Amino acid sequence: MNITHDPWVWISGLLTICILSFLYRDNPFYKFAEHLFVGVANGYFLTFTVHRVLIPNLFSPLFNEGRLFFILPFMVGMLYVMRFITRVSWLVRIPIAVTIGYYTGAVIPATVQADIIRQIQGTILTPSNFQAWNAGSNGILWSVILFIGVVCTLSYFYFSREHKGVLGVTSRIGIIFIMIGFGAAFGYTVMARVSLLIGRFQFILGPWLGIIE
Amino acid sequence: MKRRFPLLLVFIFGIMGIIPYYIPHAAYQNFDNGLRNDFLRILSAFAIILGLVSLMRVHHDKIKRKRENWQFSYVLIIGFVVSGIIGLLGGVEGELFLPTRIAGFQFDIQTLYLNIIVPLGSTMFALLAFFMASASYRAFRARSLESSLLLGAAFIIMIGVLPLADRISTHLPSFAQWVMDIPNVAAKRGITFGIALGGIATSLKIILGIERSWLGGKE
Amino acid sequence: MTFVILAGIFALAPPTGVNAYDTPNDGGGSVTVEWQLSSDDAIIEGYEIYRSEEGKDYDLVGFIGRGRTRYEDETENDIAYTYQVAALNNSERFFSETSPPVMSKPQLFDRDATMLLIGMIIFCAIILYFINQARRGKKLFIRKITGLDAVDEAVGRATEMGRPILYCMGIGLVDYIATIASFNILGEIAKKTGQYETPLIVPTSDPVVYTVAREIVKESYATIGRPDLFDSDKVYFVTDSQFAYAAAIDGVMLREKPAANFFIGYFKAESLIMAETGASTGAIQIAGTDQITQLPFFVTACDFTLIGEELYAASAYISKEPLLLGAIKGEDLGKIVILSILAIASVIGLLTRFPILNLFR
Amino acid sequence: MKVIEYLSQLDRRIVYLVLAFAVMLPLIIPSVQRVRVMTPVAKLFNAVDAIPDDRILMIDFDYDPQTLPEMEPMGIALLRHAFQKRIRVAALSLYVQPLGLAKRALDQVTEEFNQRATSYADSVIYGRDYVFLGWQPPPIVPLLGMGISITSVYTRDYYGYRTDSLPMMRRVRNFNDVGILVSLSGATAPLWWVAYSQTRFGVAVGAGITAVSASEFYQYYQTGQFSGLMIGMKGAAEYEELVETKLMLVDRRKASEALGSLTAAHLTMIAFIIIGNVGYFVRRRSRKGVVK
Repeated sequence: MNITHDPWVWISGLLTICILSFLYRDNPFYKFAEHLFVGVANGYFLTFTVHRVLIPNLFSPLFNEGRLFFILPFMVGMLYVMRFITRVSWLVRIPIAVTIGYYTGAVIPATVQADIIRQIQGTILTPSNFQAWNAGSNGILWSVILFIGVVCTLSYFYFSREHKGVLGVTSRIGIIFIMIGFGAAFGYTVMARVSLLIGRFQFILGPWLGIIE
Repeated sequence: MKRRFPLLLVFIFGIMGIIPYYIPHAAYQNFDNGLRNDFLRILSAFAIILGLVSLMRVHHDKIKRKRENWQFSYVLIIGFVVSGIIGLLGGVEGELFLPTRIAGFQFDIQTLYLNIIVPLGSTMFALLAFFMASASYRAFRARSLESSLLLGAAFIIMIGVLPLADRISTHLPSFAQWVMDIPNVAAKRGITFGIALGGIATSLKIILGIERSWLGGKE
Repeated sequence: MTFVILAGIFALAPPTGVNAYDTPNDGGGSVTVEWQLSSDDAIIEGYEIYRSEEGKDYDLVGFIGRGRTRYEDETENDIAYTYQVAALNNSERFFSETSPPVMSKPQLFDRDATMLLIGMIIFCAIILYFINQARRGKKLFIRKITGLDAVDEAVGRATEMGRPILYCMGIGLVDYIATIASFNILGEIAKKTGQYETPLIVPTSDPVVYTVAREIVKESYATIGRPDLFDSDKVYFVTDSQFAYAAAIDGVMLREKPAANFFIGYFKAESLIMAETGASTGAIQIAGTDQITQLPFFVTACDFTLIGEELYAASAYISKEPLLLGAIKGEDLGKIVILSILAIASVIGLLTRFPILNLFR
Repeated sequence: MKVIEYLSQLDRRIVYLVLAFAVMLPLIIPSVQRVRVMTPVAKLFNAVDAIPDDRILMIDFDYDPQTLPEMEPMGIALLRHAFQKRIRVAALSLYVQPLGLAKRALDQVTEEFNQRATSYADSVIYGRDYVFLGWQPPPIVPLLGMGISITSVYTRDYYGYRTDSLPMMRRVRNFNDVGILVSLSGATAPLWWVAYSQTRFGVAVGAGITAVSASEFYQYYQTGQFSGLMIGMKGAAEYEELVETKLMLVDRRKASEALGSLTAAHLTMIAFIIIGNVGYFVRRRSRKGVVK
């Protein structure tokens, strides 16, 4: 049990306990730790934004290399500051429009390709998809179950007709697939949350208290 | 003017976001790359700086008005200012002029990161294991066919993932893998189609100026 | 070339069938060189690529390991190049014949992206058609979402027991789709609770969301002719910290003992903390979110859950707002198009030799 | 009946203590856990292993302290695999918070290799064997920009050097020079690499993800959009197993060490759910009994 003498490890340990104290109930130690986290995390954010984004990609091209083109992005960027001047605060919409516009445009083809076209490709009943499971003849059965599952799940989220008759049956099957999917997500989420706790105990028992090496 | 010009901009840049997928010509690709690297990047950096400024204003305001928990806003602002100075004047690697080591005690930005941000961030989420345990015990009930199916599939995965599963039966891990590969993919793919179509609808409404909530404000 | 003949005694086989062509669907400036492996591929180090510019002599432009049959060479556009590929074995080279001359050119349209363009046009057209229908006031039918019956039942039960209702909108910001959908449902519940004077508690985790929620509750009470019911300390901003907000909601559940809890909006990991305490107080719980990772917990801890799109459909059904209805109808038709593509492509894929999957590359 | 009554009314803090012990004991008394490697991890390992020598492995370190215990072992196992096979590595992040952890993983593994190295040739040199490109916002800049020119996106690397001055970057221009990009993320970053970079430039993408979002990623693995998948601490342990058995590289395996605790914790969770449900059904039947 050789407890560490490194002051920083002690600071980490005490901050860990401050957060764990929330288990008892919300208390000043937890609030202190949480606000410190937001403060230091944003200090870190500011450091890299200035040193690795603004200086190398705006200030040095503009001021050291004298490339006057960069006055344009500099000016449009400064429009964000107008938000604090009520009379011209609408100017902040210009940089926002440019950012939202380009991103919203780039999302559409990306979504159509990755979330629709390729997903359709993975569901089509065809011999090469059967072999893709490399489970021999079972591959046909797996592909058919997958096909039915996708069709029924889609029918569950169909809102233009009452869920009666055929649509009633398919949406009943659909909800079964959805629940199995949620169960799988639930099982894996338990694993994820528990792993985080194991990681914290590996720190407390290891580097801090020296119980395990 | 205050609304029409931004809506025109969002339309133009929306189209400019779509085109590069279809025009591989080097001239246009370099223009598109330049637009992102020299324009969007700098706007994003400014937005980050402004976001930090307004966060500090919110907490400064909270202190002035003595709202609930205002004392902890001091912790936040001091934490931000001290780590900001150490980072800006000390440099990413402690290479700038501000000394970041006094008699063996180092406090450059990376040390602050490893010993303040890491323990706080990871413990915050380690709490969830405890909440998961008490929720499993007090709230997760097989109250209907649906939730029973859900809990059943969860058990298969939770056991199938463990090395222990091999000892129970060699088929258990592959059955857990099967549950992930077939029924889970079918369900999540069906849901993804819906979300993808919803995403396209939202994007179109923004680009064509039908959805204007991002403009904010009345006039 | 002379030393190749001297080494004829144990000469290795050069690569064969060398071909060079402008790399398709690119911005120009690139030629693809292809060849068949040399029959001694296993023992050579790799292949050297030689290029001659308009008849001048050859110089080395690239090297690639053995077993590889393709190399993309960086070139200037509109200059004629010819290529030779040499098998390299500890500083001995065995040259192939020269390839036909080739020039690299940029292409204006990427043919690989044709299906992507068609797909994008189809789905955008469908959605725009319905949004226009909705904006022109055409009547659009959506079925009643089963979740909304559960809402009525929960409000009724709370009224019977004379206990308040808790409405929690999660930690989303005002422009999140799930938060916007939750505003519509809040308005509907406020109208219902107003009729029976059942108290409605709405703690929020964002100042802007708070201001909008307050207006909605005030407006709902006004539309049912009971503006006096609005009580400003029932709709309030708590904190924007994720876990502190969940702890505060737990406090409300344990102190006020609401008969029905609603968790409708944007939720992350904190959903677990609130759903658990709510379940332990025995209240009816109804949840609704589009955050897939949180849905499993809501399904097992709550009596009814609106899953993903059902939340959007419920808010459209209630608000009858044309744009929401238009989008949902458009997405429904989009689903039918996807289903029919799946059916037709599967029929082709099963019954014919046509490589249907290449269409969806 | 008394036992079930008592068992189903335990106070929340007792539940916390039971879980805490279930996790701590296997850490203090470690037991060797045999790890069986499943296909998604094997495919990722083979995809990284097959990177030709004229291409590099690009690692997107996008996990932050919140998912550190699941993801850091993945990053370390990947780096050990690459350096052992002399595959050159370019590291980057789409967000700023993961930077400190990416640096920690890179420093740890280069230290491990340089301690064992006997000459300049087989040690791991910055600029020659790996580069750390750092972070550039917004994510769409690296996602699409690296298809045209990596050095135009990352003009300066994490340490502030000009990237076009680094020896390794002279022969690495864009995604065509990347064998596979493995994105280690606690959120949706891998999906962006598939939706934007793979759609536009066809780069091969692998993913290491937190188990929370595992179920949403399998559909992209089934279509082959992901060349391989590591899921949570178990996926990390599987990759560690392959690095040890396939590359004969024996080092500390943090994820595998935790499997004992993972087993104990999962069994505890299942017990809680069962006890909770038994208590629920017993109470419900007794309440019905009273009504009748």
